[in-house]
Amino acid sequence: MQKPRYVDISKCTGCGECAKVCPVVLDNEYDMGLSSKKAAYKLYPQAIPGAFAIQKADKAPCRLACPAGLNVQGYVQMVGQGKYKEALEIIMKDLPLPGVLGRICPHGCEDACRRCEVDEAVAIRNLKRVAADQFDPRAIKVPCAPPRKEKAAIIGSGPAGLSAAYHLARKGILSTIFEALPEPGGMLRVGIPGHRLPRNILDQEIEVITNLGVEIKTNAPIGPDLTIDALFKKGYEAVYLAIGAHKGMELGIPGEKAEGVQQGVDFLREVNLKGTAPVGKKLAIIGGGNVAIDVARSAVRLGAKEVNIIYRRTRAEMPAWEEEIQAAEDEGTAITYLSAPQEVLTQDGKVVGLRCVRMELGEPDSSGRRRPVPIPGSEYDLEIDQLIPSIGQTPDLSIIGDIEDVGTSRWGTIEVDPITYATTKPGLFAGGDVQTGPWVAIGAIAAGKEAAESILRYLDGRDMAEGREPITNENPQYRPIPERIKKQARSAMKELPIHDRVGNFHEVELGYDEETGKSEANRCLNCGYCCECFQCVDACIAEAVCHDQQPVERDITIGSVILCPGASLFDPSPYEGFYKYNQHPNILTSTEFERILSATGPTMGHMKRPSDGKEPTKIAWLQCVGSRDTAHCNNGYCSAVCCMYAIKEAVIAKEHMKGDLDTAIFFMDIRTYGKDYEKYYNRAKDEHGVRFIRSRVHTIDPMGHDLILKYSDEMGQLHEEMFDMAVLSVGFEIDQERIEFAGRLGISLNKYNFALTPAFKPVETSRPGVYVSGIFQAPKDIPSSVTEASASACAASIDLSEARGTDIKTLSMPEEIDVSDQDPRIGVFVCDCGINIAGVVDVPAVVVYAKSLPNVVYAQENLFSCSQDTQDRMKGIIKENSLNRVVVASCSPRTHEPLFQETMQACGLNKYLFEMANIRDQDSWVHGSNPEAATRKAKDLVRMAAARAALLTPLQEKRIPITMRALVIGGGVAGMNAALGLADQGFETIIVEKEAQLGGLARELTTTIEGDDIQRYLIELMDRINRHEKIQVLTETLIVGFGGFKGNFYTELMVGPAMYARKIEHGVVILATGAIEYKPKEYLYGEDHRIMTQIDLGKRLEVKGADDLNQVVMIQCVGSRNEENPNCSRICCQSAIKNALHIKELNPDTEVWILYRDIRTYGLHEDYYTAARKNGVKFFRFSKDEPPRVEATDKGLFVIFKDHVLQRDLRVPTDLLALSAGMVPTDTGELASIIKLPRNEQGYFLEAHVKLRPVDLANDGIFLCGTAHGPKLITESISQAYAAASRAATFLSQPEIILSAVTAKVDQSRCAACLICVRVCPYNVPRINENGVSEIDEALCHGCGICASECPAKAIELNWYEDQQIMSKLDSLLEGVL
Amino acid sequence: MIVAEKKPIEEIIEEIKDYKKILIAGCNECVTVCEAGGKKEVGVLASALRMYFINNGKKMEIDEVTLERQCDHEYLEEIRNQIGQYDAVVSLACGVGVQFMAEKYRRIPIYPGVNTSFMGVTEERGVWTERCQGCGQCILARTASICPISRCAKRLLNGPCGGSTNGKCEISKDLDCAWQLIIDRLKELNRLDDYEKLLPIKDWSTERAGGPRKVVREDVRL
Amino acid sequence: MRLQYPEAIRIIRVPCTGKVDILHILKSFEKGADGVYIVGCLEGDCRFDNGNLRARKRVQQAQALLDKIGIGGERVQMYNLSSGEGPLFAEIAAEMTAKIKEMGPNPLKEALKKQAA
Amino acid sequence: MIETKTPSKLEKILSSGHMAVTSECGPPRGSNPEAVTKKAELIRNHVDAINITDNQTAVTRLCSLASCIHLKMMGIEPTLQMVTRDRNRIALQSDILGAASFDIHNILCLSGDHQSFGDCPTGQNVFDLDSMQLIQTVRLMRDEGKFLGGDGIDRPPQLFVGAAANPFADPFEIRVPRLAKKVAAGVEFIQTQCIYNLDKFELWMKQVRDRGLHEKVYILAGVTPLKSAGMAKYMKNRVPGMDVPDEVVHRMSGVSKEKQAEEGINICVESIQRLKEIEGVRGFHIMAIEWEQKVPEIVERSGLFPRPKIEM
Repeated sequence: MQKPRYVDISKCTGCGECAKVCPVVLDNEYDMGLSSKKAAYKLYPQAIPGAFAIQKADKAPCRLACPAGLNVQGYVQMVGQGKYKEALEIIMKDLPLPGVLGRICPHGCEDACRRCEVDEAVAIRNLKRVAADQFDPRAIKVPCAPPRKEKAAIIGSGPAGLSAAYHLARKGILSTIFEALPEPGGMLRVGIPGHRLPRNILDQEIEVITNLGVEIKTNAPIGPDLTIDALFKKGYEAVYLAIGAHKGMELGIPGEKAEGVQQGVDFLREVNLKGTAPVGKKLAIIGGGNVAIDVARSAVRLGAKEVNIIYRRTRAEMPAWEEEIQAAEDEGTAITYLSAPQEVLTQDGKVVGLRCVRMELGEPDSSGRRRPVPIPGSEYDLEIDQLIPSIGQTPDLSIIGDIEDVGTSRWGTIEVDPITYATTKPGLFAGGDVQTGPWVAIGAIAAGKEAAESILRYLDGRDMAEGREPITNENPQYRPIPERIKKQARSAMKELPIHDRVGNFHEVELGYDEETGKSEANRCLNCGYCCECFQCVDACIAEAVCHDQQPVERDITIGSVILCPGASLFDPSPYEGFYKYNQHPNILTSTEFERILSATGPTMGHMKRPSDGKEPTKIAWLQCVGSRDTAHCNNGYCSAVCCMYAIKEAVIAKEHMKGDLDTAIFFMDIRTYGKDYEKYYNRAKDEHGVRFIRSRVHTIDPMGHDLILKYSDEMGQLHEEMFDMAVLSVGFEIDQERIEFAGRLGISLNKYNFALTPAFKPVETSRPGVYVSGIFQAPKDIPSSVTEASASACAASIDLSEARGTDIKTLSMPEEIDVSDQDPRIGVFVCDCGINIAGVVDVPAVVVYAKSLPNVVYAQENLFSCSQDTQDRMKGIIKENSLNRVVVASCSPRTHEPLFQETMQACGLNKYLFEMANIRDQDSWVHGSNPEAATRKAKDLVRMAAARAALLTPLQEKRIPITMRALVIGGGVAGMNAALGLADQGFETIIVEKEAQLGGLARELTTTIEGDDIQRYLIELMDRINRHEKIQVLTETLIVGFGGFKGNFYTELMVGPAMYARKIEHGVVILATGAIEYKPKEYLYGEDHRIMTQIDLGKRLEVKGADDLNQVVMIQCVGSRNEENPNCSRICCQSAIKNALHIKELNPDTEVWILYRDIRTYGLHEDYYTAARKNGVKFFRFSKDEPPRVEATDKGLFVIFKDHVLQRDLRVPTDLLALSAGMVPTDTGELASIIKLPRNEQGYFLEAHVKLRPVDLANDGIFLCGTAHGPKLITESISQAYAAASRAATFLSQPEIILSAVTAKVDQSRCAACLICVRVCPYNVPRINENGVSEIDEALCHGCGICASECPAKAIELNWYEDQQIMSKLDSLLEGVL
Repeated sequence: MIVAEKKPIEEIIEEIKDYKKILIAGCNECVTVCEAGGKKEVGVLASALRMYFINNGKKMEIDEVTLERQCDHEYLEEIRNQIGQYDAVVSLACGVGVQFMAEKYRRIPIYPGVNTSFMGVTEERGVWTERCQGCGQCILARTASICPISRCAKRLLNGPCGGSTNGKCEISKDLDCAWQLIIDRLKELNRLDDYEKLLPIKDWSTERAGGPRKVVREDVRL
Repeated sequence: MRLQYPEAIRIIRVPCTGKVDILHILKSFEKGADGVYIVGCLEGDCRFDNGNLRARKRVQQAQALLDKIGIGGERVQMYNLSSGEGPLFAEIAAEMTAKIKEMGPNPLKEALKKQAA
Repeated sequence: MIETKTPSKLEKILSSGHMAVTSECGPPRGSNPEAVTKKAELIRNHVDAINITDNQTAVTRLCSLASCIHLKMMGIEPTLQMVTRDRNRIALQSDILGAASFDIHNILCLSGDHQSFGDCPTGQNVFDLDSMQLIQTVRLMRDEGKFLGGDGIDRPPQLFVGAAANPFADPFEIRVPRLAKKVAAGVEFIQTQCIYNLDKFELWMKQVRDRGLHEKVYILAGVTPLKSAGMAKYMKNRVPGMDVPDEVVHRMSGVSKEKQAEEGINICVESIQRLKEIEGVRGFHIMAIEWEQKVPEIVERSGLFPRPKIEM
């Protein structure tokens, strides 16, 4: 299922106009919510070119709650932006009466508003009114289809009738409305008094409809003189019946016909049509709805002295709106609850009183409200002179007479099809109160709109119901309510003072001013993310926005799957009591802090703490948040990356603050186990002064903006320290979504829900053909993740190797035209980039200018140069005008140069005859506020580009075939796996091993910590190697010579004991020279047989068991983390624990003590550390400055060390002392000098980039794996071997390599053989040849140009950046300046 | 090779300021290698001089040329046709080139653009050091192939003097004591005993003391 | 990010600042540029290992020479930043522009004007 | 070495087995001879000969030869210091003859400090000969009565030939071979660099004795009283070829400023006393730089007074 992004990326130019106009401000996930973005946003901020996307969820609840389906979120956002016209355009897609509904709508939307979960609903209705107040709806251009000839008649000009007429008009069907009363508007006019809905508003908005050509005939009641049938006969092809419900319901009590009794609706109609009506002195109103209130408030205005509403239930059940009730009370109306009239008391036929009975609430009735029950004997009389029952209305169907074929309900309403609103009589439709009984205006509007659709279809003879079934969504997905949102009360509306209300019907509610409107609108939570205001659609010149994209289900045929869904970060929120993450803004997660450090982050790299923007002076890091923590969250594993990133963050933060920052990292063990990580840790400590505090913080106490951290040190001493900020070093977690994902794919997970993989097949899941890489498999750092990614690609490629080379398309290019003896004919294309450039730069002026430049024979403006159609047009122009140089003035060559060059090649032009002027990124975008200057600059840039273009010459890229053979140096586990990874893909591979047998260090090993048998694995592996037809193994072989370049290497070998000389040609090299166990110089190793390394111990346990051992002591970090070898050897902690567990398994009574500095069981290995402690292995920490001492005497072997908790020396006799000796690389000094390979100080080979290219060397075509790269576990070596194979295969699978033509060339006649090029070249490419002059091999040249700019004889030029080409730009830029 | 150093530009300016049209002539030999007078330096000097004279309100035309060598007739001949148009030439060749050009083009003043320093080596990029003073009687056979004449501040033939400290010369901590080097090398060659052989009083007549020197090879002479 | 920066700047593209020759710098001034600055990768992060360090040396050479001939060495500068540092780029542009404004136009302009007059 | 080759009083004292004591005076930067004569007057009874430095530290001064002549005229035995820095072989030979003409009988052959230290750092140096070759030259002129050019000399000079040795300069391994080389060149007495590091000096002397050089040349141990802790530090850190151990500096700084001069004298006296015990040390060269008035006290306190009377 592919989710829509609502932007067509093939059209999107990444200009960002959509985001600019998008009103929806959301948290920016890229900045971990520390900054904001829009609903239209750049999906991958760092991608180039970056296309946009629109973030959407389900339609907002307010919209769903609106009977007419108004896009509430849309217009609220528009009001928030002050875009009232746009707001009205959105509203009036559904509703022609924004100002009316903006006053009287009962706003069901607000009940649905999720802002209630924070504080109060957004005042949606009021915001609608703001739009109509600020912009005259009559000025909105309503888009209408061309008028059709058919006509419709509408009976009734209430909201249903008006809505139907409006929507019909939009569809091109003009209608006539027949209105019985003298004025149009129906209940809006006669049911609602002017203080709630001023007449002029209603009039104006009816004009919106009549402006579309709708005719309203007033005083034209339906009846005997004008029957429905007659309308049909008159030529109206459809009739819409919308006469409302204007007949008041009777109380059904004695005396109701007396003088002084008037139905509420009748009273209101009289007031509304005549402006007044007679009122008594003491007035009783029966009912609890809005009509009762309207009557009461009208009566007060007309001078009634006492107005009393009598309602049979309590206020809580009253259907009238609370604000109306409140207003009525404020204006002097009294309300009597739990009372019902029983009889109208009359005298002389006139009302004089009312007998009421007290009520109480009984059982709930069908509406769910508790039924009022009279209290016997509680009757009482009330003195009144006027009674206005207002308990409800019904349609008065009598007026239309009996219509054939039309059914009615028992409530006296017309029956219609619930979807189409068609009656059983063809052509007759009905809606509004006449169909529903008295209901809300917006319901009638909705009904009218639906009827209009039906009528259109009816006229077209189409199925009226098709596709109109309402879709219900049981479980809508909305934007989650932000956790740190601030409460903000709903804005109150100004009202007319009470004393000003008497004797008039002036509007009471005075609306919001603009500011209030905006601030209220901004309370909207944007539940649906995108509000579908469609501003982006208008803004996008490329027409890339596409809101109606739907999710697409796709089937893709595949041969294997690689899973790299990653993991989620631990969320500290559930442990708020301790971490206080949500309640204090200066407690951040490490990822949030990363963003604060980032130049592209929310603060643009300026260090500021969130609460007050202060530059922090003290920051604390809390390690192991959500990792190694079974107390809070059951994440028993180590997240493997947090120590390193915390140190990095602390160092960078200090650098940002230029030293004015104190940083403290609170940790349990520092786990800087990666290659050269320990050095970084040491530098952080010693050079940067990052403080490392071995302690777990037990309390974080916020104090204003600051935080007090309470902790106890190793000796149990309590400390308190104040910090400006605290960073939670959060670990990884597999969330529910990923667990379900794994479930769908049918792969097994481990107890922490990481993907389960076998030790010797580190990227294979439980399901064949499905591979995994990255932290979905286990927590790991970037180098390991990237390595695994390549490894899984290798595994998948093996499955797919048969299909290699199929399903590819080749692009054929015409033969290149020779332009060498042509004068330059330059074509200049100046891009608008929509409005990105043209919005600032006067592009036509630039085009005219370009035409005036020397050698320019053609110039034109492109709307979007990069669009396919423009490219096609450009090809035509290039050919027609015989252009031989092309300049495109548009955006960055980094993103678009290859595209335009391809276009040139398609025209037979050499791609180096191309030049770009970046008038967007370097001009219009950065000088937007100064169009004149930007235009001037654009001209300069175009002139400079044209000047250079004229001097460009064709350059040929060299194509070199590749020798499809790999050389693997080293036949250990890594070398063998690398060979298999390549050979299984079909590449011939040669393994060179200096020893007589394959296997390397693994020959010495017994099992992995997981318990897998290494020797058995090794036998199987060697067997596969030996039987593989693509693999050749050369043992006892030395490398004595090496030469060539990527894809075409040769290696000279001395093979076998006879030293037979051989030369092998190969395309790639994989280095797998391995490492060996360090032979300790420390702790009397080699002087006493009871002292051994962990490897020795492993073997000893296999052979002799542990029955004879009472006590074993192990010392960690032997030969690691010291001056000589500052790095951590990564594997020793788990080796020690593996052997310790083995001892405990063999003999539970043996005491095992491990003396350590930091236990570094990273990732899932933490479980073994936990298990060791549970099984009684004892761990004692020692510090680097006070290492343990060993005494070997006749009386036994003793280890003396200082216990950190007791603070005193312990002297322990032991049967065995196991030294956790680190790893040292195999001696590769000679190899490195033969092949010219870079190594670090310890002799491990150096990868090209620690994180991004972990198995590549800087030397092209040479790859690295296994312990030759750094100490690692066998599982990690296998992964890396596969990764190296994958990288090598990527290289070998190309038929040839294309070398860039941007290389340096020597004018040998000028060369003084000074050797400067030889010395300055970072790649040692230039050499002085046999003729005594410099020669630069273009196959090896990287094209930096350093040699060219240092040559004292000016004998070297860099192709495409020749001095005259560069100087031409300067010349033309500065032409005429002097 | 001959090592030279660029002259301070103000010195060159002072010499040529009264002319209207000058030629800057580089040499593609030693001075190119020691980065003082190759084509690039010609460009740098020409550009800087043009700016200087404009800035000081003076019209000055400056052209550039770089010859293969300025110590050979044939190469110097290459500019015969154009040289007449210039008021003066600034030669960025060593003192040899400057003189030879002056000998050839007698009516045009030739000014040196570099300070010719010594015969030496490129110790590393950007560092050149003296190795020979052309004394005409090589004694390297007696001094472990390290020349005390060019490398000892006092040219002591039986050094070192008492100022040798930690292997450095008394006149500068950056300067190796030649005699320390000689002794070290003798030690390496296992010939330290040679140190006690007194070097005789030198015949300086083959050095500058004997006046301008000349080498004539009749056997190869045309 | 589209941060605004002064418009007085024209960018000339090179593959590496290591390609910028001192002659390019000098000729810019000779032709009338008021200032030149070279923007390279962070030191230690050169894609070509040390191109930016070479460039810095040339800038220093040019500065010394320009000082001597009265153009003003401060008119040439070298800056280092990473591609992720847009705001810094804008800051540098502003800083450089301010510096040049303070120094005034290339003195050759005034000198030539005087000569012509 | 009972026989002497020259009329030099110094040679005579040495050859008769006495501990010799010499000192030195720097000529003035002007033409007033009193600067030399007054100093010489102060110490004439306490020393056997007085060296006159030759444009010491390459600073231009009244010439050594003229100063020696002033002493000679006062009846004091001078030692003519001669550096090869400033004169070529013609001038050197000529000055030697000049000295001989005034019956000056001691010469100290030196190469001289480099001119870059002095008042004419831009000047040319000569170094036509080095110190060894000067030794050879003087011996040639004296013993064979010949100029370097081979011609005969009428009344050859009668000069007792000395040179300097620095037991502390680098490289240490050639310190003794270098002395051997000077001996081979014909040197007859040695005045050493000031000695503060007695241990190292003893080691040197041992090696000198091992090679029997002490029997071929008279070694006068050089001493210089320290005036202050500042001077000690300066000598330690700034003067090439000077070895001032930390203990000496500490000892100087360990006393109050007023007492430092006295402490310097004490150290000097103690040193002489210790040096006297070293086999092969045949005398002392006391270089009391601009502090000549202290020489008598040092000589007396060291038990070197009175000086032996020698029949001339």
